Amino acid sequence: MSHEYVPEIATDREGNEYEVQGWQGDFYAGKLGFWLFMLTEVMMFGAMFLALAYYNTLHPQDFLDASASLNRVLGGTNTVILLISALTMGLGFLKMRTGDVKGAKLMIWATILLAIIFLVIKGFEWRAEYNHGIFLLHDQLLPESSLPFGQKLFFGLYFTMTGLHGVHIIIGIGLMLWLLQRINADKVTPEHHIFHLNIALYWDIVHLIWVFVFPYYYMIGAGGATGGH
Amino acid sequence: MSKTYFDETHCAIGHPKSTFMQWMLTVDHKRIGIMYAAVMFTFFFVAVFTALAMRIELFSPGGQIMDGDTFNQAFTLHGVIMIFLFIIPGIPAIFGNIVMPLMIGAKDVSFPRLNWATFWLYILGCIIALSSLFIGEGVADTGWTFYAPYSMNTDTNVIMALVAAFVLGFASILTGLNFLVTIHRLRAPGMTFFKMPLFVWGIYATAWIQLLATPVVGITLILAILEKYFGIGIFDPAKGGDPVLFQHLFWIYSHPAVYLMILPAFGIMSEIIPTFSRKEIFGYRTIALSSASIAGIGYLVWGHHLYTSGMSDTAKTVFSFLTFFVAIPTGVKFYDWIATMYQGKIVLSTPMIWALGTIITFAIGGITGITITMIGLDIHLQDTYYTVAHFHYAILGGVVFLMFAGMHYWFPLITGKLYNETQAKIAFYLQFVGFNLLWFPMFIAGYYGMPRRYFDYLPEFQIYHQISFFGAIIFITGLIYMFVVFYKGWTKGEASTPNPWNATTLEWHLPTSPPPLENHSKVPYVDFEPYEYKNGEPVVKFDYETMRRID
Amino acid sequence: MSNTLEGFNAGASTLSADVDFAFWLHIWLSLGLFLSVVGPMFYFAWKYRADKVKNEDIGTVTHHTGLEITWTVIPVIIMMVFFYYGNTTMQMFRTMPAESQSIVVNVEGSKWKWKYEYPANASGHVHKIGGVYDRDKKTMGLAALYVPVNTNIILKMTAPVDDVIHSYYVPAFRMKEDVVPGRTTQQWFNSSKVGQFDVECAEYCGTDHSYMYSKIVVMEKADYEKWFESTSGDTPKGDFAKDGKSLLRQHGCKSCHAIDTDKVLVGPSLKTRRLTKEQVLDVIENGQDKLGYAMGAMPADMAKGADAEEIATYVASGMKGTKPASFAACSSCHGEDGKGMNGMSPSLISYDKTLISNVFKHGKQGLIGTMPKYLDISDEEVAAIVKYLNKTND
Amino acid sequence: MDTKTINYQEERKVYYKVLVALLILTAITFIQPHLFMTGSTFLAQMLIAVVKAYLIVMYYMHLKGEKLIIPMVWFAMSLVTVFFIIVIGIDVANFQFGAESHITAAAEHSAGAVHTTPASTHH
Ligand code: HEA
Ligand code: HEA
Ligand code: HEC
Ligand code: CUA
Ligand SMILES: [Cu+2]
Repeated sequence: MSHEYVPEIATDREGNEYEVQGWQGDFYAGKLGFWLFMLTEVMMFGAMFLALAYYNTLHPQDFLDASASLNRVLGGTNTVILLISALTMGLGFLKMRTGDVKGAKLMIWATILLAIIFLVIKGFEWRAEYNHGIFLLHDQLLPESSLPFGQKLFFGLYFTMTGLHGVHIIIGIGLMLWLLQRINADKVTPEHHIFHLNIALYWDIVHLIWVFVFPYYYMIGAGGATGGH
Repeated sequence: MSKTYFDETHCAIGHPKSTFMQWMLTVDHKRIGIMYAAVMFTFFFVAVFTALAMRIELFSPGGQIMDGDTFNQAFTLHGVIMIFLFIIPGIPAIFGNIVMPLMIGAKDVSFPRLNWATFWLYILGCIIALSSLFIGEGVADTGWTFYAPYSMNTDTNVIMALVAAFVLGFASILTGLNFLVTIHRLRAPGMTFFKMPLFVWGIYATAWIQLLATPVVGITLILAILEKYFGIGIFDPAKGGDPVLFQHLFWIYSHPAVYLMILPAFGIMSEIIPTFSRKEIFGYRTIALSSASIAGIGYLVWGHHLYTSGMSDTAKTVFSFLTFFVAIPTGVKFYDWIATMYQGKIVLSTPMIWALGTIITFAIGGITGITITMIGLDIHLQDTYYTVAHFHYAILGGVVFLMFAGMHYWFPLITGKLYNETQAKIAFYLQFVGFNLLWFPMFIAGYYGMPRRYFDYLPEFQIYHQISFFGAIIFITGLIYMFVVFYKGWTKGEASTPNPWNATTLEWHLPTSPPPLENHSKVPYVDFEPYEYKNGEPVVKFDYETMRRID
Repeated sequence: MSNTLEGFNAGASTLSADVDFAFWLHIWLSLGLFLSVVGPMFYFAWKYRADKVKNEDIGTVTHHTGLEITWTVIPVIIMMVFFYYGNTTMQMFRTMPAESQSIVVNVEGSKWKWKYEYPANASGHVHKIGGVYDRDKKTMGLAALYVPVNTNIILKMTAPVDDVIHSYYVPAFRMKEDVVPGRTTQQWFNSSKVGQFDVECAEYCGTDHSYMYSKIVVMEKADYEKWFESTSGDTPKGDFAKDGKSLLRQHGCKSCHAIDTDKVLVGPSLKTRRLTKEQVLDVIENGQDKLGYAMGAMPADMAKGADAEEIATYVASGMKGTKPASFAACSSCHGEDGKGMNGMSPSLISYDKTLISNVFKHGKQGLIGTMPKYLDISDEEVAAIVKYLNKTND
Repeated sequence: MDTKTINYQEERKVYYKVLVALLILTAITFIQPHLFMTGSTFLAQMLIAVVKAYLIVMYYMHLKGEKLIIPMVWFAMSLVTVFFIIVIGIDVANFQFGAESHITAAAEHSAGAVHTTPASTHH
């Protein structure tokens, strides 16, 4: 397909000329489109938070109890890791725009590394919970267990939402690898960096989701709430 | 004659030689639109067939041609295909693709390759939906609403249907996204928002619904799948889950979805009425803004599907109150259309009689919607045939009828041919009469307490079902005849000029009919209102070579 | 006992008349709105048809603020009237009477049957009844919800947690509420009429959704009391006679004969011709083809046995008792049978003697019109009117 | 975004400043339950999250100054908010017949918790 942008001119009755926006190489359209896409992510996670708040309203105390039993140290570490990865991502993009392609690549690698660490920590956390008998289709979360409804729902949603967030992280890693490949192929350059911008935006929204997931799951029960189960 | 978009195309990958591959890989918005039409219309007939089977089954009490379980699968298949495969993507995917870029003077949509990928995502969704027919226990039997916990308990292939709906939802999101960006970025110079044709307004409002409501149902379906496989508990009462939450999440999308269907259809109406009244539309701004406010209010009224679900009474009151306010902008539109006809010169061509017929049928559909949003009445009428008749009047008598109006209206533009007017009108009258015969008796049956999704019924209701059956036969005869007329028109019809209706909007100012590959030979400058008529003639005229105004 | 839609009629419960009133009010107002759109449409399409309008005469109006405000404000007002009626009827349904003044029955809906559990009676016995609709015999048998007339009944409804959603729908009472696993929902009614009423499941629940029927049997208070205090598991037996009107519908007579009007459908209106019971029975059983109706003949064997008897009595009585002369004044507003004229005026069916004489004394200010006072009406006349109203109350 | 006019040092400074702010906010997240608003940890936590989100969206995602996109984001946000108000504030808050319902039954270990009145949430 060859669609180089041929600048077009529209002419009105008086002969005044107006530049026409073509769809080819429309940087702003790329950005706008990606923002709109991110709004759909907002709605998706919004709906899940809605479900969470729904049961929270029905079982406030159970939610506090369940929250208190999560591992805040690991959760907090992961928060900081994502924070830093957002920085590396941002700096990478900044470097790309200023022409430092090599630095940009380095930053992307750093981000990938941080993402992997995040996943590993998450894995440890899930494993510990599994050992406590808390896991989907397992022990405490089965219908016949005596864990209160509120806690069952809390953990059910906890695995769902952190799981889906994890899926986003994995997709993000894939996208970053693809980005590196495109940079190497000279398809993404300091002059033509919309792809890089959008992946940076994607990574930020992944981070953004965690900014809400973290306090809702790990912190609400951190106060004087009586211990877990 | 110069080349049209049938002769050449751009492709997503490479430059294939064979015509077939050129169609498969095309990124041209007009070709993609036509492919959507072809596919949708095929599925459409599958759904019509299941509908007919249901009507035969309901001809008299007791089993006729199928058993209860098959009937349950039949209405699910009918509902799922009609809603997810046909009517939700319908008008945006077909006419939004074909004419919207033409109307704003663009060469294509903002992301043509995404458009192509979206089409194939849609096909993928269709394949998944249909393959559920043959895999495992057969197609889902949950109804198109997939209510938990039934959808969690049944043995049929619900997962496939859910995945299909999710994929189709994604296709819908991407279409909306593409159109939003297109409308924001690619309008011809000079065309402000209030100089856009009203169909574009309809598509714009719709695109916002596609973008912001669809993800909610997407995630709901994902949650349902996770519930079924991993027992996360949120819809399972045994683990404390609340089935009513599912209904909330489902209708948060599915109510806006009904406006997603009707808004572009209203857009078609707003194109046809001024064109065949040879007169500028009455209240352009109110019509444009009412589309936006219907979309906006439409987000806040989903609860009127939950009046008897056990939702709190306060919420019922709030939802009922809000729902009435959708009727106001809709009513304003209707009055504006009628006022457009005042002192016009009304040409009763086929698109126009379809549009006027729809004013009657949709008004009935809308007004009976008002009946069931009065809570006390809905307590009686919810899940009866009154509701079923309401939404068939709204969907079939509103959206599908207007889609047909659009098909007649843009037929010369798309194919470059004319159909036979007399025959097309006969097809209209058959369908109009058949339709009313088919659905009006159902209001009465519903009022007397005929519940929906009933495979067998009490003998009192027989008479209504029988009238309905004959209506269905007449309707489907007219439907098939209409397609025959189209087919004959396309293959043997007279060639059409670029502007056979004397219309004003930009899609009729093309050098050839059908349009060439990259649309207008040059992008026009738009310093005029969309529907300017003077003494029955379009005011704005272009030199089709340079696209400069010559009036 | 076949299962059929017994008496879809106002007056069966205290709330249904209000629902019908709201419905018809809505229909009439909406008809006005509908005509305000469709009327001008036809008129303009005819008046300004292409061959009658010269190009120069085409109008150019594109705005008219006054008009636009009118067609926004008037519908808003009408919508608020609808909201008011919709909401108040809902409030009546949803405002549960005090449990101390009602009978509370637990209802369980499961695939695909309804079960009822009563509170313990004086001797500590708990009635548990209900069961499956017999598809072959087309009967509910005796498994029904038995309740006394003129009493508040609260239904506390639920479904087992591993079941699905159902919905308890009683068309004759205009009421319905979903039965949700894991939740308890409630609804209530108070029937003013002895008889049987169908219960349908109105939320799709799988294979036998369309056979998930039940029945509500409304009995005299004394009969109910007697059964309730008994300790046997038996359900009450008795004659809950079906009325002629529903039988007419059930046997398909109404598809050929008008009953309330003089219209000729396929056959003659049953209202105009007065035949004796025997004559009607004869026609029903043997058919008839002597009056020369073009559309066909009256088929034989339309109904048999007790049903045929009942129909014959009903038809022979002209579908109602004799109308007291004094009712003529009422019928101009409330209709021939006092059921109200489609929302123009309320149905009088559920009114008893005290209520009616009270209204005669004071008159009444309604939403649409005014009920005048009738001071010189005698007690006997009132009694006759009430009797007549109750006769038509079927 | 015009490539020519960017000032690398300036922009990098912004990134670091925001990072520091976010780290501080994260730290506050941890000490908040012991320090302030202990009566409504939930509310405090969400407020902090909103501030963090604001920083990320405005600076990391460069939303600042986007005339067209900001209203779109607002629109989506307010929709989500409205869904919350309606579903949580109006429906669940008035949950009907909770006392009799199975799904709101109090399990033994969490006895004492008030299950049907949301007013007592989060402390
Ligand atoms: C295209 C689709 C479409 C459209 C446009 C509508 C439009 C409306 N619908 Fe409908 N509806 C459906 C499709 C649609 N609906 C479907 C598919 C279902 C069932 C789903 C299922 O359960 O399977 C449903 C169900 C449904 C219910 C739930 C019924 C139940 O299950 O109990 C309700 C209740 O309030 C409702 C109300 C309305 C209202 C108030 C409108 C309003 O928008 C109507 C506004 C229009 C008018 C009012 C007419 C035009 C105006 C005039 C003529 C002017 C003058 C009139 C007035 C001012 C009143 N609809
Ligand atoms: C788009 C929506 C749509 C359309 C057009 C129809 C059309 C028809 N429907 Fe459908 N129906 C639904 C959506 C629709 N239905 C839904 C959502 C349900 C609820 C399901 C559930 O309970 O879960 C339902 C339920 C439903 C029932 C109730 C089942 C029950 O509750 O027991 C019945 C019963 O007869 C029925 C019959 C029919 C009939 C006879 C038609 C006929 O009018 C069919 C004839 C078809 C047409 C006239 C369409 C013509 C259009 C084209 C040919 C398109 C051309 C295409 C292109 C150009 C691309 N439908
Ligand atoms: C198929 C249509 C049809 C149905 C169903 C039907 N009828 Fe008729 N009925 C007729 C016709 C036609 C006539 C006139 C016969 C004649 O020409 O004598 C008639 C005549 C009658 C008459 C005699 C009227 C007279 O003035 O002599 C009675 C009584 C009657 N029907 C009662 C019933 C009842 C009761 C039922 C239901 C159990 C019923 N009909 C069902 C078509 C029908
Ligand atoms: Cu039970 Cu339908
Ligand atoms: Cu709706």
